Amino acid sequence: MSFPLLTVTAALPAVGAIATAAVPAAKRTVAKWSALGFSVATFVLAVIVLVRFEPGGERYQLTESHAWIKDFGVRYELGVDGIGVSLVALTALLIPFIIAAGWHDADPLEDKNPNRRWRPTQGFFALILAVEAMVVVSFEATDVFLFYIFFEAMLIPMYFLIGGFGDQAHEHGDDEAAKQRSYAAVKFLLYNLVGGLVMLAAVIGLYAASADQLGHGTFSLQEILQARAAGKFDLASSTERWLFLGFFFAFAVKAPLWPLHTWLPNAMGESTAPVAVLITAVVDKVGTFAMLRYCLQLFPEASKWATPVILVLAVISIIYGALLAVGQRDIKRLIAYASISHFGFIIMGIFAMTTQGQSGAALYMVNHGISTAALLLVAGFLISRRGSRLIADFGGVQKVAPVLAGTFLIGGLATLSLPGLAPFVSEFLVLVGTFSRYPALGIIATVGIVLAALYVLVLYQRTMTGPVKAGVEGMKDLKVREIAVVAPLIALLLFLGVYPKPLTDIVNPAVGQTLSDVHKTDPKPALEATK
Amino acid sequence: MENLIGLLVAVPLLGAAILLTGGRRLDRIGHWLGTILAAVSFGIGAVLFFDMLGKSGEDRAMYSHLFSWVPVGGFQADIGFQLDQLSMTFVLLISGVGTLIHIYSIGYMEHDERRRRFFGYLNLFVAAMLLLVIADNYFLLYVGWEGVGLASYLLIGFWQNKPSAATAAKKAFLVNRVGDVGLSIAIMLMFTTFGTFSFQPVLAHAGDASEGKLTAIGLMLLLAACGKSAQVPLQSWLGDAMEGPTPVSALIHAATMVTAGVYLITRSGAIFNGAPDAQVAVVTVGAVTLLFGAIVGCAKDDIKKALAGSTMSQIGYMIMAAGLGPIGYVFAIMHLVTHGFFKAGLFLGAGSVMHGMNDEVDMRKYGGLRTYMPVTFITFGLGYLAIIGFPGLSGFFSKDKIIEAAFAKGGTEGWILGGAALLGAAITAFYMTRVMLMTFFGEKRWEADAEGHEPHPHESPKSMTIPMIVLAFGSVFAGGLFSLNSSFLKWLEPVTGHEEGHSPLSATTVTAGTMVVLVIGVALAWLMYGRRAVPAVAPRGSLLTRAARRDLLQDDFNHVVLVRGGEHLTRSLVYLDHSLVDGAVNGTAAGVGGLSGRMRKLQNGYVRSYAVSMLGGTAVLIAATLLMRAV
Amino acid sequence: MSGTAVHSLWTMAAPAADKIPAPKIEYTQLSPVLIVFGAAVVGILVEAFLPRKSRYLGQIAVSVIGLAAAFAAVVALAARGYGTTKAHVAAMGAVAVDGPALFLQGTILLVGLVAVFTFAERRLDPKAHGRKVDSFAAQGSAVPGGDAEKAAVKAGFTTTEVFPLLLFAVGGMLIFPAASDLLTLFVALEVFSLPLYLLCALARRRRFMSQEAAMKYFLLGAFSSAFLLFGIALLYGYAGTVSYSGIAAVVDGTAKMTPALAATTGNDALLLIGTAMVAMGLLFKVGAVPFHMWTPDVYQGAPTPVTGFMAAATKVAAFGALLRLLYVVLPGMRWDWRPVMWGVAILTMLVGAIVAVTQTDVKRLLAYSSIAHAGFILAGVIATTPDGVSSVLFYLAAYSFVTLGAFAVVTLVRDAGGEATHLSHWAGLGRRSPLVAAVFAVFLLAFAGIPLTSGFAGKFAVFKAAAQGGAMPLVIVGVLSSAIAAFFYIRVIVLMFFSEPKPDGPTVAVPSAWTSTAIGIGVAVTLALGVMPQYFLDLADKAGVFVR
Amino acid sequence: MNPVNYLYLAALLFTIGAAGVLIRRNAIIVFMCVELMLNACNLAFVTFSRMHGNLDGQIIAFFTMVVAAAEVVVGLAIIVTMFRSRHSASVDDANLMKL
Repeated sequence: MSFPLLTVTAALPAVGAIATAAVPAAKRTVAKWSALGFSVATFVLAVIVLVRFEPGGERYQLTESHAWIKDFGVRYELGVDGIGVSLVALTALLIPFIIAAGWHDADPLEDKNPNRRWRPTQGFFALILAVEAMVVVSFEATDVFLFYIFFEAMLIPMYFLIGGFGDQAHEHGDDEAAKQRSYAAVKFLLYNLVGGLVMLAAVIGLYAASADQLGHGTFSLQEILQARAAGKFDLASSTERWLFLGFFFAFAVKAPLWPLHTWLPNAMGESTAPVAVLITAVVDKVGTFAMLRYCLQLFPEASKWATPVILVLAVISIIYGALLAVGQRDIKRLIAYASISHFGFIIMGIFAMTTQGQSGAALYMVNHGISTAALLLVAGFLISRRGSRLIADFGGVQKVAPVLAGTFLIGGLATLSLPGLAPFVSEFLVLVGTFSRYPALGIIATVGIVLAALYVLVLYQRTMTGPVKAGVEGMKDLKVREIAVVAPLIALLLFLGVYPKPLTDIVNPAVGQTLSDVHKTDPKPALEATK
Repeated sequence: MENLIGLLVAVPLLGAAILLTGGRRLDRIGHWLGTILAAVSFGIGAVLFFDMLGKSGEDRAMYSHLFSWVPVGGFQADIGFQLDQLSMTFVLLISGVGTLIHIYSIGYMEHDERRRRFFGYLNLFVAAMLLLVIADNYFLLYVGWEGVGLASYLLIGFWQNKPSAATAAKKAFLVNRVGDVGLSIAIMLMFTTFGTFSFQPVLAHAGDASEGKLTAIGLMLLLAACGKSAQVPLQSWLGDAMEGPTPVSALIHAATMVTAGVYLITRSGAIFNGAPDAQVAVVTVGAVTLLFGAIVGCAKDDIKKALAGSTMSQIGYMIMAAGLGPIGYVFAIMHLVTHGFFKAGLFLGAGSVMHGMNDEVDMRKYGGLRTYMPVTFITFGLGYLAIIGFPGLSGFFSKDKIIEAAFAKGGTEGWILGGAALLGAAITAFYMTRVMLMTFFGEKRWEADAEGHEPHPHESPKSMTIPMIVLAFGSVFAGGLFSLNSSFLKWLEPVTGHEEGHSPLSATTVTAGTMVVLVIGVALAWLMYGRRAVPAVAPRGSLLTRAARRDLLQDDFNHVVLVRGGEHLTRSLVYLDHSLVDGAVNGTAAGVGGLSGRMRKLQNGYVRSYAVSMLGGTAVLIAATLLMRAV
Repeated sequence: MSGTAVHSLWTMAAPAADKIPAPKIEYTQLSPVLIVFGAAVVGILVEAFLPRKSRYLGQIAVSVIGLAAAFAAVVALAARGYGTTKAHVAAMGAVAVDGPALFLQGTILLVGLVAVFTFAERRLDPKAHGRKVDSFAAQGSAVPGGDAEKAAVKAGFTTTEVFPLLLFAVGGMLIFPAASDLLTLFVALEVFSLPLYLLCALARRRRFMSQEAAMKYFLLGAFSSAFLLFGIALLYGYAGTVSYSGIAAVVDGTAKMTPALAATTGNDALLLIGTAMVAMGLLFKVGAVPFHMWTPDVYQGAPTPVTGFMAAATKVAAFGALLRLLYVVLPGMRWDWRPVMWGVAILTMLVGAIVAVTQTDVKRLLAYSSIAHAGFILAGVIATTPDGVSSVLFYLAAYSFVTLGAFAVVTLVRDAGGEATHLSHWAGLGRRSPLVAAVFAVFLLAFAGIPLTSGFAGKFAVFKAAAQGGAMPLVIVGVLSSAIAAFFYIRVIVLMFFSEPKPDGPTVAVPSAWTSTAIGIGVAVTLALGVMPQYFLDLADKAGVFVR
Repeated sequence: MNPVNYLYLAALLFTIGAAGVLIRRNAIIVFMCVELMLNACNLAFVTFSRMHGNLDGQIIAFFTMVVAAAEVVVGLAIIVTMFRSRHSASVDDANLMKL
């Protein structure tokens, strides 16, 4: 048996979570360094995974397979394809930054909580690592049930992160902030739990269907795919559609897709910036990733059947999210709505069912993760300095903190997909991929590009430019730790904008296989002028 | 040689990177570094140019393929360059004028504490603009296209503390984005039509595609050009863009960036040639804009805004020429280059005036400056003569050719276009004379400002006047040089192609007509602003004047329809998101809660009522069981 | 003269009747039950003969040893194959010794054992007159607040009778799911119910509520057992026998026909009404809607350790009996009872979940939650497949430990008036006592069926069985009500972790090793069954076959 | 006499008992009504025993009596304790716990 690299990659942050949680209450700094250390070590492992992964090789690589719950037909099966490995790497990459950015976010207010057993710092970092472990497993799992378990379980640490460690800043004081925070946490959990429970029904249905057709219930993706290839697994179209809807609903809540999106602005608005990054850049990616992996691969016919509706919803998400972003008064909520718009792009790319669309969507997941992380983390630094999230409380920041303003602008430009930065490549691929099959939708979606410029630049203008507002005068520029958090992300955005080929090489074969699963080929150009 | 092409972009880009990340320690040398790197880029351009001259006309194009950029299925985007005569023209213009303006800025921005950053942005702009013109495919061109937009955004809003500057920057970027959407859709259309978006295959096979497709692509390219080149209906940003430092206005918003639309249309000539409907659209946009800009230029008291209107108008000429097809491409580019010289010179002159006048921009507060700043006066004057088309100067040659070509379009269309071009020439003469008179002639009209600082007009330092002088040379001689032996035509023809039109009027007639309208325009201006004293406060003016001062109400339209409408839309959506989308879910939750509250009441604590429910339940159970059997 | 001779002077021998054969009782196979009853009797003797001081420890020793020994006996029986190959009906057809019976007996014994730990807790209540006291009234018969009670408290009386009562209840519960004829079923029901009625009345604090709970439980329980009994009578009338196999044979039409039988079986109403009434008796015990109304009141009023025991063990026993009834006696008429049970299951899931949403008392909340869970289990019961049986067995095992643990935690949160069960008192518990709050959160998450807890594995198992049994709509309703249920579990978590603690809020008492062990076992089982359920699923699978 | 009539009587008694539980307030009487229901069951058992010609029903009747007796012991204990603490045997007075 070969070395269980994937398991170790997922287990290390879990171990880290336990170790961090176990640090005594007084040794907060130890807890922080422990968390950072574990996350960096995880990143190293993820890089090893990335290196060991051979683009163009087997569909699922570095596989591991063990019996787990025989009765439920559940196996402990891991394996990564190009998209999975990219997202594992993204997750492992972002967590150290999230931890470093949140270095002081969970320092307890001594006077407020004299209880010595209360250990928020340890809890905060342990929870982040726990989320990382669960997300990594979700990206690695090739067993539907295994995936589902971690898909659901990650809600719990996320829930505590949102509800337990929100921004203290609120216009109506701490009590109101606490109330809003717990509302946001509950909303997050309920939305996702309901989605997950609907999916549970479909998971059970899948078991029943596979038991019916194969003689034994199974959740193994590979086994199902092989059985289908051999003609042994063929769902009735109504069954397939119901199951598809069950799965898709959960992923659409997580992603989130309009009109299931309203939890995201609350969750991101009330949580601290690093946690907001964790939500939108990491956890939500599980939703879109799962659409690509599970919806399309398990239910190809139903996916095609649902495509028109999903595409329309995606386009609505794009424009609706962008319009609402324009109308926000709160920096983080604005970014949240922008994310909704971006998730619309990702979903549109997935369901356009073209090479460009899906590769673009896969790239988009990675790029959006990095760009939103950059923007949100800087926004977090900004917010923590002023103690307010309201756009109206800022103005003229670039005068007093030019580096902060500059990094914020770059994050914003990445968000509006400026060419030369990574998100541009993916956004254009998604658009062109959609356009080549559904020209009208592709054109409508371009409105989102204009609106993206609007919300980003309005945000920048109102916060950073103009005369220096009261309350902003003494603002300090970014500290070394903060620059160290943001600079690598920006560098990565630039690098992937100019040279995304390493990523496309990894992603393309996986996309090709998915498309052949759904029996779709790219539309041919009207005339072949290339050669 | 080909390997040098990439350096054109790389050198200024490096400069931008160093200057923007280098921090304060580069403050003292930053401006020199930026200028040198721009000059290096120009040097490389020059080397390549002479190399190119050594080859025959058809073989002059050079290609350089760096690496595969975005390879996804049929979508193969590469980082590759194509340097042919058209690109070369732009390279020299951009890096040349760019270098001059770098030099000028050293003096102009001397007292600005953020000068290093300014040079960083300038370098960034030069890099992006060069990338735009040497890209070998539309997708890479798009990068340069948005890159110059970004640089423009940063530079317009350079004085970010001024809310008006920040707003103007944002507006410029947004309006440009609308145009950019056109470019991206055009690229997508090319991809679905040709399977590629590289210049060579697309342009070579343009003839094979259906006219409908070509028209669509052409219209989308036109949309892009409208945004970047401030053509109606996307022209509104250019006037506001004058909030930026004047060198920026000279480089970006006069000489180079705003002409990118002309480049795009000329570059895509093969597409437009196959799409007559799109060409009609192009010439219409061009003709409308050349009049629109000219009218706006007449009404502005802000010297830079008057020049901005003029820029718009002049680019209208170029766009119109480009829309004429092979009869116009070369002249569009020729006018573009000469315009680059004289308009840059005019802006630098305006900047020089402002520099001496405590940054006052209102021409009504100038007057009689010719004695205070003679160099500025002379260089500005030469630029003025060039733009109005004074015989022998640059503008004369290039503009005249365009008017001729417009008539040569033939038919009613030709008459309309030619007429518009002539009318435009008259208005140009009028408003430029107005600027000249109000600024340099008449009595001094400046006063102390509210804080009692009276401006002390003075000539600008050498670093500023030398670029102005150089540009003045260009304004004077470029046109003649290009027309000599039709050298410019021969230079560009292998790339753009050329046809002689069939003008209903002879060249002499056109030239004579042009002279007539020129004289009328100048005379009218002299009557209004030379003979009479210019009031320090603008008179109310006619309806048209007032409309022209407000950019012919286009901004008001935008404000009411787009801004207000958009605000209402977003506000109502925010409300709906909360009340409807969120409300539906919260409502369900509240519904469950209400149901729960009501069902809870059944649990009333009386054991007998519990017994009743048990008995009733049993009865139902029995009945249901019996019923099941009966069914 | 011998005695016989004298005797024969005034008597004469009757004609020799047929010899009544001595009943054949398989004592070893019934040993779990016998051990427990034996221990209970010993407990009574302890109560009678040991001095007051040593009773407490004596009772604990007897209970723990008795229950452990019984559990060992169950394990031994299972190891010897009585759960699978050697399964049969013992004691002249009265008691089944088979997989489900042994599995459930094992579960009940473990639950009982853990419950003994919580009964034994004496550190939570403040000392009264220098003596440690437990959760039970000093003297059950004394008037609350009266002089007699004060005197009893002062004298240090404790109601150590609770231990034998618990043992008797456990004994009855052991027989209940194994009962193989209706009479045994009825007797077992009463045997475990009567001690529970008494236990309910014995709370140390809030005695009015405790007595009220006992009264309600008793009256309604007696009422329902009357229905059960009448149902038994009707079934007896239909089949002429009360043995499960006998009735099943009649229902299936395989029994030997007698004229009397022909007369009664002609009347299906007897069978159907009888079935409905017996089912009602069992549904009352599991707390299914509309027979659930006793649950919240009794759970709230009873002493919390008793509530925990009752909620866990009663449910196990009652579902065991229900399973046996439906799978052994009535499979022949499943087309009649399945739709009806569908209705009950749907109603139970929804009502339990919905009404719980607005509860303000943690014990009542858990009561309604138990109702919703009864609905989920019913979904598995309805599957009528081997998977259905094993999934229900697994669910019951998983659920009972979560419940025990949760109620054990409830005993820890106290203020001056005893346990602080009002939810508003739980605000900020996570700040004051992160560990207790975290443990309770684990139990709540298990109730909510979050993956990696036993609740999820159990829920998945029953829903899977239901789906395979063709009850997909039930699964969907189940999923919906899980979503509603999740809402109120989360509400409690929010309250504990995200609300500011009240300044005069309750304190978390530090328990002795007894309760700690009980809670620890609860957490361990919850997580073990969540992460590594396969062993237990195997066990439930193997145990999933009834004997008839 | 047709044994079925006894069954009717049993059903009638059972119904009277059930109605009594629902109608009467005094806990003792409620309890007596439950006992009446149990007796109705006994009657049914004996009748069926007779109809089927086996003794099972009669034996069950004895068991029922024993169980009912045990129930009385426990039930009266509870009711009497209740009465002592509240000075009321009305079941309606006991509704501290509701909703």
